[in-house]
Amino acid sequence: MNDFTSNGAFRQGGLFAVLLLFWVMLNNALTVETVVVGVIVAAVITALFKDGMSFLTDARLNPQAVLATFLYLGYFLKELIKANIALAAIVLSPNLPIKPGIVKVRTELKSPMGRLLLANSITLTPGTLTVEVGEDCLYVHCVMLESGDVNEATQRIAAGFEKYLEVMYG
Amino acid sequence: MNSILLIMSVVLAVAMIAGALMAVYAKRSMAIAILAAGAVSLFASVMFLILGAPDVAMTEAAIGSGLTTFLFFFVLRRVRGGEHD
Amino acid sequence: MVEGLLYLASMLAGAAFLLALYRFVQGPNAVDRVVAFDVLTVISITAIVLVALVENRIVYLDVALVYALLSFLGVIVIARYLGKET
Amino acid sequence: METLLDLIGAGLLVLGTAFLFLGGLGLNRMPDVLNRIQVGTKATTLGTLLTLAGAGFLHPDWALKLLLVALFLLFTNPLSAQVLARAAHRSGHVKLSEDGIDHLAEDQGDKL
Repeated sequence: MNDFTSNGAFRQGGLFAVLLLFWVMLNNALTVETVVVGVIVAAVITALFKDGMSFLTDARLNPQAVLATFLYLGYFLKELIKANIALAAIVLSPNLPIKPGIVKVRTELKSPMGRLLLANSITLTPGTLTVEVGEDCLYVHCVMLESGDVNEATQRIAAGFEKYLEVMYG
Repeated sequence: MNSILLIMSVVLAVAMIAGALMAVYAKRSMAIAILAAGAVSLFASVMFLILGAPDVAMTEAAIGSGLTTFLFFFVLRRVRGGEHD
Repeated sequence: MVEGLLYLASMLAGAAFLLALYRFVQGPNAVDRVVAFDVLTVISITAIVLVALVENRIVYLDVALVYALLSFLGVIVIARYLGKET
Repeated sequence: METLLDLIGAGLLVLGTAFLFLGGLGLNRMPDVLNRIQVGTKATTLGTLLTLAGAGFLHPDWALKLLLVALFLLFTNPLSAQVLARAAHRSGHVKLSEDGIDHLAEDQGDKL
């Protein structure tokens, strides 16, 4: 699978598709002239940049990965809304129940894009914020931190996202 | 509908005056003064938008906030000295 | 009804803007001010969307896009500068 | 039917700006830098996303461009929060409470 996604034609095709999609969204119209101009400009840019886009070339392209992407998006939006309700409760309560601390979270993700997405997701989920990215771990700031146990924190913070990102990027 | 734009422009005017005062009176750190100057031009671009000039707003955001802030920070990193934070 | 709700939304956004502005002026150290600046720019994007709704012109959304890009780059530059210090 | 969509859109607008207001309030109530970054980035991300969704309900023909702005915000907002948090920690502005746990400072102490 990786042989296929890392060859040049796939990379350039991905870049071309992303550029064309961006152009159409920027114009907010799907007319003939928009698409023609977009195809020409996107082809020129694709010819100039041979390497393509990294976040497409790292991704796997099998049915499980596509399914995992959608499940990941749903889970992410659910967590984002949960995070905001929790934060609203903290902000509105009169005596501010917080106990901040920075905890280490281990991750097995290898590809840079997968780790970027994991760090971004942790930043937007309940009471956690990625501070620094190490070699095999992330340092996460928590609003409410009861114990400094690394394994327990890994289970609680990262496991939900890692399950999907594992399938998407490996 | 016009009262919405009026409220927004009043809030923006307050923000612009506060940002400009901060840019002038930030004695401790040069970075804060540059940041405040960038903030003033960002608010100014929203103000231009309210006044009905999207092209001017885009130019203001690009030149006033983007280019000037980058240039100032580039120069600040080169110069160093005369600053105590 | 819709107009009233739009009015309420712009009032709330203005209040949020003023609160963030207070933190921007007051902030004890530089990082606090940069955080407040980030929040101010995101609220400004919301304000641009509200202006576009009131004036009923889609061109205004381009400004929101440029704004988001530039404020992001500005915050990155400032944060790198502050991180290099000390 | 048209008015129902408009009402949903306006409701989402009010909800989104209410989250923005909470973000501004939290920015003033939280005691230290990292907590402020947390409140700032989360509340403003969801608030702006809800506002953009509300605008999409009010004007369905703007949907593509609004989606572009939303995608852009969703990618850039947590990134700038992360860079800011790292800068705050490196420049020594972070002071946790007495019994606070800080693995990052411990690990950096080992390296030095």
